[in-house]
Amino acid sequence: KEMTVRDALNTALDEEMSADPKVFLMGEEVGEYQGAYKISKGLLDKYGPERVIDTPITEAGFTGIGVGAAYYGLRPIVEFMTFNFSMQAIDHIINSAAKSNYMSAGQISVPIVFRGPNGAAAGVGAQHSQCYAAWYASCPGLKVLSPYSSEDARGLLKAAIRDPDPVVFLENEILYGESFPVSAEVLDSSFSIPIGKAKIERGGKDVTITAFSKMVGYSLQAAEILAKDGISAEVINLRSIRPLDRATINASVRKTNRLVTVEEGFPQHGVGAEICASVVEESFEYLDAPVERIAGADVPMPYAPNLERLAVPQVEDIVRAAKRACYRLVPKSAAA
Amino acid sequence: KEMTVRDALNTALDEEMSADPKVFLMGEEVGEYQGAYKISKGLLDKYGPERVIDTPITEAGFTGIGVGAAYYGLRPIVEFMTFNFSMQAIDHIINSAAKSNYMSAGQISVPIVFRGPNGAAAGVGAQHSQCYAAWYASCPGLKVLSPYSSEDARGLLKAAIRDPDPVVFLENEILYGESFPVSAEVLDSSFSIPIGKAKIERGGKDVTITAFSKMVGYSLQAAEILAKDGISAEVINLRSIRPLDRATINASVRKTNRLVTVEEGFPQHGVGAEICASVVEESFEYLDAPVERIAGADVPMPYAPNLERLAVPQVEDIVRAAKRACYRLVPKSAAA
Amino acid sequence: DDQTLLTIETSVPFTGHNIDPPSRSVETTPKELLTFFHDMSLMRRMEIAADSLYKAKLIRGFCHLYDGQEAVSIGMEAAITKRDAIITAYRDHCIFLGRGGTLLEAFAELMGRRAGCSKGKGGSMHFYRKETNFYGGHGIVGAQVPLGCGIAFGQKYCKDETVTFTMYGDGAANQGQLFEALNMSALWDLPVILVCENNHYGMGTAEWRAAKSPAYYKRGDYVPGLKVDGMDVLAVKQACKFAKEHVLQNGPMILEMDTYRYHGHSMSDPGSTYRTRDEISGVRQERDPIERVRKLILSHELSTASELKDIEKEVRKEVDDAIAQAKETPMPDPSELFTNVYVKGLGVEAFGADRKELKSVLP
Amino acid sequence: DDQTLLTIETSVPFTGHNIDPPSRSVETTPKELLTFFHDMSLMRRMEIAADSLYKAKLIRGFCHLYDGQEAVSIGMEAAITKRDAIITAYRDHCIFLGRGGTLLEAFAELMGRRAGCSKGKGGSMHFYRKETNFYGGHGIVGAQVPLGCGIAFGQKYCKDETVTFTMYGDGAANQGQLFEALNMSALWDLPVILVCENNHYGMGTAEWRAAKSPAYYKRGDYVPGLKVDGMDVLAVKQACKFAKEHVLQNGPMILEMDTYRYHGHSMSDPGSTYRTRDEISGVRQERDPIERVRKLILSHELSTASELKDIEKEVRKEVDDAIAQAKETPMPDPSELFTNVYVKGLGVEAFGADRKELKSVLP
Ligand SMILES: Cc1ncc(C[n+]2csc(CCOP(=O)(O)OP(=O)(O)O)c2C)c(N)n1
Ligand SMILES: Cc1ncc(C[n+]2csc(CCOP(=O)(O)OP(=O)(O)O)c2C)c(N)n1
Ligand SMILES: [Mg+2]
Ligand SMILES: [Mg+2]
Repeated sequence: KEMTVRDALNTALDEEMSADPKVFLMGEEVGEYQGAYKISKGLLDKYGPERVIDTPITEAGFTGIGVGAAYYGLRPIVEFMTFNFSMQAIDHIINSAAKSNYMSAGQISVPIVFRGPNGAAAGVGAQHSQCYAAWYASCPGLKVLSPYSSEDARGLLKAAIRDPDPVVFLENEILYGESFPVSAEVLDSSFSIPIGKAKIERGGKDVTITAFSKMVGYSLQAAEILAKDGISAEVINLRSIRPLDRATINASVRKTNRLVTVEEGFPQHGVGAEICASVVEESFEYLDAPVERIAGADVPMPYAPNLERLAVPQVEDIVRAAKRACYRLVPKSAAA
Repeated sequence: KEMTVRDALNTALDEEMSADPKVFLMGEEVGEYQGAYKISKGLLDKYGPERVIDTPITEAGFTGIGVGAAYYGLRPIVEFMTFNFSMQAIDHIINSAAKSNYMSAGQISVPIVFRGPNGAAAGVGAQHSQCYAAWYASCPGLKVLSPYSSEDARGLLKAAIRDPDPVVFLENEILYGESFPVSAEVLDSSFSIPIGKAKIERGGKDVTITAFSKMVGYSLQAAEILAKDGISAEVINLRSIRPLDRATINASVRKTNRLVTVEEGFPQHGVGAEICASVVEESFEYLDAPVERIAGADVPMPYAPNLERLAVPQVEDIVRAAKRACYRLVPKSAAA
Repeated sequence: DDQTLLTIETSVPFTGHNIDPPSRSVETTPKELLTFFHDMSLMRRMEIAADSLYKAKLIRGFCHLYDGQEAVSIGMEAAITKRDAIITAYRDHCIFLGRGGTLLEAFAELMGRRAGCSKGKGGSMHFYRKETNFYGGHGIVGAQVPLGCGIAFGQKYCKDETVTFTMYGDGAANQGQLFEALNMSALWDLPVILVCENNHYGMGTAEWRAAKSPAYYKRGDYVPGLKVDGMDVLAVKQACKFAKEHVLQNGPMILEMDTYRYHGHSMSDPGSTYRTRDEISGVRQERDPIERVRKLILSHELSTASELKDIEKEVRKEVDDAIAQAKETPMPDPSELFTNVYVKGLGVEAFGADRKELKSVLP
Repeated sequence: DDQTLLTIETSVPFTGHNIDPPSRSVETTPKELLTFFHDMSLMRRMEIAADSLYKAKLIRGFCHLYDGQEAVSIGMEAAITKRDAIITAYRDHCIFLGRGGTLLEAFAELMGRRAGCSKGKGGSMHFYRKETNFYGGHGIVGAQVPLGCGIAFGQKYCKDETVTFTMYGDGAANQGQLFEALNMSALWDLPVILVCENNHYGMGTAEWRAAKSPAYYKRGDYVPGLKVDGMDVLAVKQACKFAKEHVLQNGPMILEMDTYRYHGHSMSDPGSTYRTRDEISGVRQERDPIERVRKLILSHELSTASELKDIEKEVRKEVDDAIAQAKETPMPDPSELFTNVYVKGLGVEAFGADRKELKSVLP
């Protein structure tokens, strides 16, 4: 059976709302409009306006209200129309949500989920294309998840809603419409995926490729191509950026001795940098080649399609980097 | 001659305001109160309320106003009482300031400085102690500076004010009162330090230590101690986090073959991770030991002095890490 | 004669808050009315063409159309000079045109071409025209309001005797940063006019569902405001003239423009789930800003119906020609990926997705 | 008898905005007045002791004292139950006490001890007492306002028939998120009372320099508000009772408490550069909340001057004892560095500054 990521998210929301009356959804256009990207389709009809709450376009205010409701013991799901707009509310995510349990020595827990599309969509320009994975995942007190497939989307969202801590849940607009096979287990309402564990999407022995969200699909495509060239790539779907599954990553690199990190966000202080540091710290002696880092270009996102294509990782970038890691290609230094 | 960092910043502001009538200062308590940390002392008297502007406690609003004034061609200096409060305004720093020149293909430049104390002070708890170096420096379009000494403070602040791009200028409250020797050249009103260049504070041949802000002082102390043990440490004061002076760092590591990164911020996706990645990318074959990363503990900042001390890097942490890098100590794995 | 003074009543009176509203009698000339007709028709046509180009996949991403709201831009421009500044949100194509931008620059930008007003790097939401003080084109709801107050800060600082119009929607009117910026603008007497284009919906949310008090002209509470028929270009002109004079002397003012968008919020929104087709066609029939001017011109016999039709034909051709031309223009050179990140790139390297393959020294 | 009903006029009338204010006649009892006297004296003494401890370097970082403002906390508590919720900013020691916290927990927290109300991990700005619905203790100006509205959202969602008081200063009153939260609270009829403690300064900035309209009880514009003498504990009680009833039926309300802080903003502020010593001593002499209650007690002959002095002596001893006790309590165990980062730590490792030396598995 196949399911789109959109339906995976929608059914996860539906089932968790049905299982726990304390779960509610708030955000812009989540109700009558059925969600800007239709993730919350049908939920208003089913759960009513007390639990599916359309907000004004006031992120700081409604995020603060969501966090306050979580202080009180509810389990809010706050949708950002895109995570770009979470910057207006980031103080509440960091200072009001992430740090409260610690500052209060456990008195004020914050069971809340912040979710919405993150990173680059298509042709939406510099202000609507940023990836926030590295920022949020730098902050202790938060958990940061980023699903790739429908299985991920269902299992991780359910886990996030049930989790007693604040979770930042980073979706991808372009994946919403993609279909993935799903097992009966995945479709079961009890299904969930443990937070903090990466998934090996494809086993391999020559080079490890880490990725999250849309880049997992690109990495799998790259692995296909590499296989034709006789390179066996292991593709790790991170699923969780914080906690980061350092054990799985290091175990893989200790086997393959080569690492390519892939992400759509800006490179500096990115997820790839952290993974590189982690492997250098824990598995230095196993590394047979420099770690290769594929990331969004170090520029604001341009609109023109030809420039945009240059600004985000492509499958061939991953292939090329993996070949370099396997010493099957010498790095060229071309200027644009 | 000696000068405190406070006076270095104050004189830099004063001289640049006197040199260019388009430069003005705005922020909370910068005027009549003379600055929460007295950095702007005397400026209101000298330049009047048109150029030294006390704002209400409304960071999003006044930052937006500052950026708008920069669009118009003024050269605002926006003071955040601490950078923790810049989260309320971060959308303007990123989306309105950093990206405008790019989105407008060069029409709308944004010559603005965002400055104030960043990172941990003493005993101010979790909401007032965060380091924003890694976040801001991940964003193309921004330049991010972090001075250590009075020379840095003067030279970099003057460079920031004169620079045509948005600059995030991260000071440190604890350093404000520290005195440093300053040369006649540094005291000259024409003095400035090129943005993007690191400074080798102390030459050495056995291990490279990178640091910024207060941690430069700690690293220099660590280097003293290491010297007694016969280890010659090279201490690099980064000065600029974006652009990051990858050339100076890599050249040093190619010489010492060992690297310790030091910062007060959270470790994950931090400045240390980026430096590690940069060295692995560019100088992998020169590295004789795993890169050692010293950073703030991966927890919100606790208040109690004994916990706080555990949460920020100490000189002995740097010494220990350097010794490990030099294989003069085997890592122990103690649990807290 | 083209320049004869005509005096025309606005459709409805202005409603003032903390201020006596201006007179309903607005002065105009035959020439001005004909220009209004031409310019609004051109805007209308441009947006309809953008809709088609989007459907033909020549425009991508978000695309927010302005048809229905033309009188706001045109009336405002008639009251001010290009030394005054304007800033707006993402619904910016026509504001750009009103500021003197060309159809070619607009369409080329929408298609991501080098000839675009932002060289193809900005896209639909990020048009600018600094030379006539148009400061964009902003994608973050509400952010342009403090930015606009900041431009006004600059105007006052430089003693330029000009003002800034900062435009935002009814949805944006609830944003906290608006209240913050308004407070400071009032404290510091900034020459800024907050223009709330109340088209009654923020995406799919009717104003009353998003605002406890949808009286946006009272939003500042202590700041004077005026409610204006935003479908009546002469009312808009009168209000903007009045506001400009006021704010130069007294600090900020709010103008709430009662207007309407015919299209959905953006191209992905059919625009008909949260409002009725009757509502839309009712506005079209009774309040359309172009039809109002057509009627004025005809009733004052300044031109004939067929002459107006000719103008519309001509406008259509202007638009078609611009599109044809835009289609011929090249994409940006790949090297543009790395330009304009900074004004002063300090000679550092910037990286593409594969940093070992694609990098550039920033100039 | 302790429980005799007394009816007392408030010092000044309430001023209402969009609402008829409650009566100036407040009911109280001898017992209540004596309790007010004791509790406010205890708060006063606690803060003065905190000042000394700070100077003795036993308290570090920021420390914001509440002396002068005691009537707000005490009057509010007299009107509500511990099932109602309170949230405030960093000036939180006395709010914590008012909610039933102990002196020992307060002083131990200030000294960073394990026995502190946040086990020494929060510090002066981060006191909480969840069991009596005190939600902190927040360091970011204005942030507690939406948070408090969210708690009220929870109360309404759970049909608990309780309310939330969300307290903020005159400086915070300009924050945009307040307007955002108020709009939603009004749209959704949340049972929340915004309590603006107007002590007339935000750090060193006088209210009129920070707010074009310092009528904070009108801040919501469309939301009803009441201006209250915050130095009169009975007026505060009356207003809070009135507000609680109102908001349970009708949604949010604003109470502006006209009050005063005797100390500087925090310990680094002498508090005398931006206001005159005369101003401070004038308030002390004419409006002090404790002295007002003392006078009431004496004029109604509910107690003698020397009995009240005895209470003050006793209070002083309570405070001294608590401090002595707090000093004896241990620092947090180093392992606490890694507790409470998460409720559910998932068994992952967290790291100290030297990650190879200090790490812990999160429970
Ligand atoms: C901070 C922020 N939140 C959400 C969005 C998504 N968004 C774009 S336009 C819009 C509706 C705005 O409505 P309004 O202000 O009335 O302007 P209109 O589109 O009607 O011109 C929304 C929710 C955004 N761009 N920025
Ligand atoms: C967002 C933010 N900006 C600035 C500060 C620094 N700060 C702390 S308290 C304060 C003054 C607040 O004044 P007011 O709201 O009147 O409260 P009061 O201290 O008088 O009780 C300032 C500027 C902060 N903590 N948070
Ligand atoms: Mg609208
Ligand atoms: Mg105050």
